[in-house]
Amino acid sequence: MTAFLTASLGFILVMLALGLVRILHGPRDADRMMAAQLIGSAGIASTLLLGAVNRSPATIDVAFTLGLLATFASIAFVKKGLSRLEVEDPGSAGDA
Amino acid sequence: MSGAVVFGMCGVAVVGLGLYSLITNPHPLRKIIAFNLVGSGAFLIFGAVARRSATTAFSGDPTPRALVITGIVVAFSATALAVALLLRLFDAAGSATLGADAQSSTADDASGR
Amino acid sequence: MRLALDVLTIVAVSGGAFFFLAGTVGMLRFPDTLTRLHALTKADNLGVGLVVVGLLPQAAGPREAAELLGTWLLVLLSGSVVSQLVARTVFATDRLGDALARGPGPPR
Amino acid sequence: MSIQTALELVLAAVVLGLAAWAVAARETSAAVVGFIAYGLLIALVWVALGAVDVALAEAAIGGGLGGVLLLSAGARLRENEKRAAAERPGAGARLAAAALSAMVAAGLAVAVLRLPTPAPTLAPQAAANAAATGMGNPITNVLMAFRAMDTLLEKFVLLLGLVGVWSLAADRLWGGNPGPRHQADPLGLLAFLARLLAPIGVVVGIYMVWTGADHPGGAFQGGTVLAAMWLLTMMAGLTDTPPVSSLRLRLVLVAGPGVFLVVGLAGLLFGAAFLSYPAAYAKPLIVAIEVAMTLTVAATLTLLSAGAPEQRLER
Amino acid sequence: MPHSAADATPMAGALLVLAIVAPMVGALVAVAAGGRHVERIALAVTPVGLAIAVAIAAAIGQGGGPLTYLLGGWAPPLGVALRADGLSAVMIVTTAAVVCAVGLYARANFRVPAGEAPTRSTFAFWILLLGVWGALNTVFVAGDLFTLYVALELLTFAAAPLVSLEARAETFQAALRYLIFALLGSVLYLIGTALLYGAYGTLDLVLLSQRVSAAPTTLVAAALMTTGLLAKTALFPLHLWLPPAHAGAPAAGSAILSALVVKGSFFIAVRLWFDVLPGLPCVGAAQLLGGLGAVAIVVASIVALRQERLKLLIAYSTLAQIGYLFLMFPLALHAGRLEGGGALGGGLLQAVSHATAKAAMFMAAGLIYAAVGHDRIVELKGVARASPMSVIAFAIAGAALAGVPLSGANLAKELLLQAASETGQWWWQAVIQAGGFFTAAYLVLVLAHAVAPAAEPVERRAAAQGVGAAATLALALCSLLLGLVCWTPYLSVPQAILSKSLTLDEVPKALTQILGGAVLAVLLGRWGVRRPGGSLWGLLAAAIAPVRRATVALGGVVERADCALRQWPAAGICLLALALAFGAAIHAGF
Repeated sequence: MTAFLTASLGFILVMLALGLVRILHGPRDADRMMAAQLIGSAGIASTLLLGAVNRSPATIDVAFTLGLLATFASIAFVKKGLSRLEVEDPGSAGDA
Repeated sequence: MSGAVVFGMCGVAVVGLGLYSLITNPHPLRKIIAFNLVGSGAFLIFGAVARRSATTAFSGDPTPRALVITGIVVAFSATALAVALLLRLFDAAGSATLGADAQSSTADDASGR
Repeated sequence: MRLALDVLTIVAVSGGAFFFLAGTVGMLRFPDTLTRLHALTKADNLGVGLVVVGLLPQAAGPREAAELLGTWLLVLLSGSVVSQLVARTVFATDRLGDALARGPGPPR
Repeated sequence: MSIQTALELVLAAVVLGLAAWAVAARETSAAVVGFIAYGLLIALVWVALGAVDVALAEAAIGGGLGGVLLLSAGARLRENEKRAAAERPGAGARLAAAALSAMVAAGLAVAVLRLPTPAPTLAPQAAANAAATGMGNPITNVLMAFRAMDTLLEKFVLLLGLVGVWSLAADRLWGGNPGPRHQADPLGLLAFLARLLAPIGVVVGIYMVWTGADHPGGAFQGGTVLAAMWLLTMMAGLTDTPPVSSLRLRLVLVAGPGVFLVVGLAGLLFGAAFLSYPAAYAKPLIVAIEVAMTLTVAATLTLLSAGAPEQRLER
Repeated sequence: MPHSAADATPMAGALLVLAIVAPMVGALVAVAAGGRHVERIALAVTPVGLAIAVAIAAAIGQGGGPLTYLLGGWAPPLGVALRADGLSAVMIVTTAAVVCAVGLYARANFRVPAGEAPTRSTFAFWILLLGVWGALNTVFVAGDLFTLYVALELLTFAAAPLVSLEARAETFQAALRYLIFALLGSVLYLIGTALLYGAYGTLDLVLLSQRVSAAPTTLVAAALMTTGLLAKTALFPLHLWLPPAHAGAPAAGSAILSALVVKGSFFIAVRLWFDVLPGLPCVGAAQLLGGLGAVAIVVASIVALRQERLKLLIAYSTLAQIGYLFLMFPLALHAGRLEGGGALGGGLLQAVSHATAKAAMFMAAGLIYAAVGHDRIVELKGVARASPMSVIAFAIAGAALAGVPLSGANLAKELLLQAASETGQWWWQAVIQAGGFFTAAYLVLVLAHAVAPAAEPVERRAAAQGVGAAATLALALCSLLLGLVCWTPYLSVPQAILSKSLTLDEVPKALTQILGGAVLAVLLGRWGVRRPGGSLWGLLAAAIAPVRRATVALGGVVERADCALRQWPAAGICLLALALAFGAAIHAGF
């Protein structure tokens, strides 16, 4: 069973690495954001599998934390339109 | 080859990459990322050191791991301070680079009097 | 019983891995942002979900199982929110008609 | 080669690929995304190295606060890209830097590979003295007892970092709220997410502090999760940072190091030594310090991420 | 294992804790109180800190031995120890004295005036000052490599914002450069720490010194840590950040940065090489450090003489003085080992002299700036009349730094010269003498402009700052009279040298030095356009014109080289090259 889980983990890691190509190509931030999200999900799945491989239950806490924060990068990505000094007109803020 | 060796070498390589980027990348934000990479490589070396002593009784040495947690806190404060400085510099100067030296106005005039 | 659980694990985790494969291939091969978004959501929801289902039989106790399921729920939540956000940025930056009409390689 | 080693090699390769991407990407925003993904994978590496405490810290910082900090900075600096690119060093300098970096890394590799075997370790000593604190998590013991001084100093690092960030405020904005003001989300999506996630996150953060005594977790990890949740509600427009001039805020900021110092000095005056804990009360005292530190860490990290005061006090 | 602090002297050892805690408590209370209380709290802490520093010095002086304190009662390697020896005591007292003087001086700029709202800088300055103080005290007494790392970072985080307190664009840039380069330095130090822990299982300085052997890991660790510390100390050629940072900060901040902050990483470098790594072959590394120091003296001094602004001149003079500090490494070599004898004493004494004198010089420059509204050297005519106290203080501090009789710098120079002749390295004697001449040169250059009578009386911009000027003068006098202090229990200062430096034949030496400095200043310095006058001076100027053209051209070349080296990629490449050079130098001794 350990060998199978390890192999699946390796497979998902390779998928994750391939997702990088999308970050590389873009072409725009929305694509990068999605690639990052995919990498995040794959990372969470990998963490869960690694915890099962290592038989360390505390690892699930790590995956849980990652899941809790998974939206953060994306939110920062869309919020950046607003992250200006307050003198700027917030009227164009419809994208968030 | 154990995990300590693999990830130790990984840390070493990350340090190398970070150093290169820290030196050659002109954008200050990229330098800040590069500093974080070098720091993370250093932490990985700590992690490898901790893992090397893993036995059946202990999963590794807790001391280097505790040092890494302290190090992560310090590195985050450093990043936040550097980013704040960078943004302030950008606001004040309209551009933010570390290259052009605002002070050196005396480069060429050799004649004193 | 143990065997049945192990088979469940193998089937489910394999299924999860497959959806990650599908999601990644979609990310790489699909022509524009919105179709890629479609690929992403599958990998997110089903990939992690099946891995979680597969690991449930291996969990040491109910608390661990609950935490596994909780992680999945968080991933579901973040996945749906992020796809909303992505879609909105796409619609905000260029109107849908534009994006669809031009097909592959959306304008920058 | 065992399957375990193969996995470790794959993981290390992916990590290196991400690091290389963060270095080589042309656009800063792409590099930042690469770096965030790198932080996520590093958390996985720490799990693989058997250090779950560190993995938690790295996941919380790398996946949450650090990413937000760098991404929003990258967005504000978008116009800086061209200026900076003009100062790109020539090919010769880059080649020299690459060669020298490679040589330094090679030397470092030799040093790591030539570390003595069996490796020296303090693990048995740490375990033998764990009874003095009554805590089961060896890392908490190191942080709170054996090397408590480092932890205390680290809290001052955070505080001074924050004073440094605040010192960058424009004079007219001094006393105001740190960071940009976030507009409330018109469609309510972020607000919905924040209302849903923040309570879960708060529970998780508190759980991490509480469990840190005996299991992986601790004040820093918990505080970071709390900070991330606060930041989330701020980004959703539900809350704002408190103004710098708020006394309550500043009391929270000094609570952690303050309680730590008071306990430490009590040890100096009435006990065995500075930062020593009386055997009978060691655990409650440490927990008390950790609670105070969690609040301080949460507030400090949030405000460090928010940046210098950018909003006027009156508003 | 707790409560096993039997060998430590708890009562006196607790002073070490207090030395760290007092400024920290001050900073905490100040953050909490805020507003106009910040300054009062900081000024209330300074006498306490000074008293603690003096008490530490007294305890070490009386006890004769170093103080040790086991934090939490945990003995190393598991725990962390604080230790203070003579060197620590000297540095702690110096720091306290400088901080007190700067605190009094800074009241003029960073006090909340009655009836006005507190501002950003009145809040930040005092807290950062306390932060620097606590960090430095930690650096001086910490007995653990990682605690030293945290203290170094604390020092950097407190120091970098001081640079940009005046909130001009170029100061933000200077602060950012300083911060990132210093972070690079400290992360290299951290990597070395990881390696040493991996090799020896401890970070305690004393335990390490017993365990360290000549192994590849130790070599790499030593090379990286040394390079990292040099980057934070701004030893040539890693000095790109220092001139703009130290010149751009407000005067009180410059005084702290130049006098104290760079000494923190310097002190750790000394500790590392003298105390932690005696098991490592150090001849090559020590010669390399000395060589860099020598180049720093020459290059930085020449560039200093060409500066337009007084604060930049003083900043470059700091670079030269940092080089001077590193001369002690090759001079302390005895039979292939670094031994803390006269050379170490001389080096530390020079550090103390520089700390007091340089703080006074920056404070005097600040007073001059306040008085006339600029600090362009060639336009300083008449300042001596407008602001006599500041010029006198500047002159005294400069003279003390140049090594006139009685001064600490003079004593340090004698010690270093003696060490050079004892170890048969005459060439370092030449460098040491050159350092003295150059220091005299920029003193002469500035004073010649400042005391020159102005065509019309200089208009004073601000009222005289009584307390600030007094603090400046006190520091300058302190530096001038350091030669009279009894250093014996703290630094190894042979009585013979002490008495020799008080004899009359020192006077002609000093005069020669001032004269030599004047010649250098005339040949290399930047002079204003002089009114044509057929006086003796005009004739003399015509006579030396060809020579001066040559020397000025030479100076231009040096300045351009310095400018090139201060580019970020060049400095980074130098940093890596230095790390490799240190590795090679140590390896050669294997």
